[in-house]
Amino acid sequence: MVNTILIMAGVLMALGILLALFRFILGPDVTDRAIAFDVMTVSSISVIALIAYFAGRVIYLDVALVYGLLSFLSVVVIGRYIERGL
Amino acid sequence: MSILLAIFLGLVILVLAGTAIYHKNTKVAIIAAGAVGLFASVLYILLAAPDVALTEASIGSGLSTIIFFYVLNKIRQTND
Amino acid sequence: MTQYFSLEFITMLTGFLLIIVGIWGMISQKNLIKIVIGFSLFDTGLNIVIVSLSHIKNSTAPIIDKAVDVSQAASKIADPVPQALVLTSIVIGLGVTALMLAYVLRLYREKKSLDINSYTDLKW
Amino acid sequence: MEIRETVGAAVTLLGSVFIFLGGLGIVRMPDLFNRIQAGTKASTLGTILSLLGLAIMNEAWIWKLLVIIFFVLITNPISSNVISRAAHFRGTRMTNKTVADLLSDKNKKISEE
Repeated sequence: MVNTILIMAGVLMALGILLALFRFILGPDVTDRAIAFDVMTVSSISVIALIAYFAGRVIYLDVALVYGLLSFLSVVVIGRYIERGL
Repeated sequence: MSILLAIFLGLVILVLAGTAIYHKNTKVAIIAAGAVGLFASVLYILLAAPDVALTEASIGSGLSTIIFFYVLNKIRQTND
Repeated sequence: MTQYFSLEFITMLTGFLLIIVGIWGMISQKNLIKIVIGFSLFDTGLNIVIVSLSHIKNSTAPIIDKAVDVSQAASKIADPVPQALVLTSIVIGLGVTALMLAYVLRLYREKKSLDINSYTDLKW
Repeated sequence: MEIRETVGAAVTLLGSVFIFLGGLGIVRMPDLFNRIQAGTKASTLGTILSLLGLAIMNEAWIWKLLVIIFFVLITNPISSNVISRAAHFRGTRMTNKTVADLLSDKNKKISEE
């Protein structure tokens, strides 16, 4: 019961990543791609947490912690580069 | 179940690598290379290597993109 | 048939295809920054191949805590040696990428061009 | 015991639905600023709900999951703010249905009053 619901959640997260990838390929400008990259990063945090639940190891959550801390840095650098210069 | 997730991540990685090679805009290619590092990190977690995944998430996806954009900024300043 | 449908084989295939894409980008693109991006993809693919060698079926991470007991750790965990090697390799790959980008910057300041066909000083 | 795990799994499923809706919004919306709106807000709420569901299911992991939720809640609006500011100063075209643009020069006096 619980495993079935969590597998359905994982499938929905994978579909979200797939739609963001679609916008990444299709998007007309650099900023669209940056936003798609951001959505893919935030969705990956949830996928990592699900993998950590199915594996039963608490140590996998550290990777999600590093994602949450450092993922915004590259997006900030992209935005500052587009705006006027680093 | 993890095999299907590995197939999905592999397809996403290959599509992003093709985008990184063949797109004309250099900035889009750099962001696509960063996204390849991101999904490679999820693949490392599936392969039971969380330490490698930690390093890849911080270096391959974060710091590498920052270095590429730093060099692009230096090139743009040289033109002025 | 069933050995082709395992996690190790699929990730190894992904790594080799990524290596092919990276080499093709290095030898076919004309932009200098695109060549460095192709090298970066090549590096990532090589690391995926080496890590996929360390995974045995249903193995878990080689870190001992409450979930993995010490007495039966040797039969449950993955091989930690390729992971340590890849951990070094990622950092060295970042260093090599930074060095190549420094060369790109110096070349651009010499000739104001990013095209590989305009650097023909060593041809005769 | 069983009820608590089922409730946690249902919260995780709700969060994944929000992540899917964020991806759908980023494909379907007409211009860049609507895409930022849909993508960032929906995916942030979805991630927070799915991590909260895992925290309900497994009470030994609750502090680490709360720290991750805190970091996502802080860092995700910063990145979307920087991207939307850069896109606005770069002169990205908006869709025809846009009502108010408080950052442009024509409306600056209205926003200061």
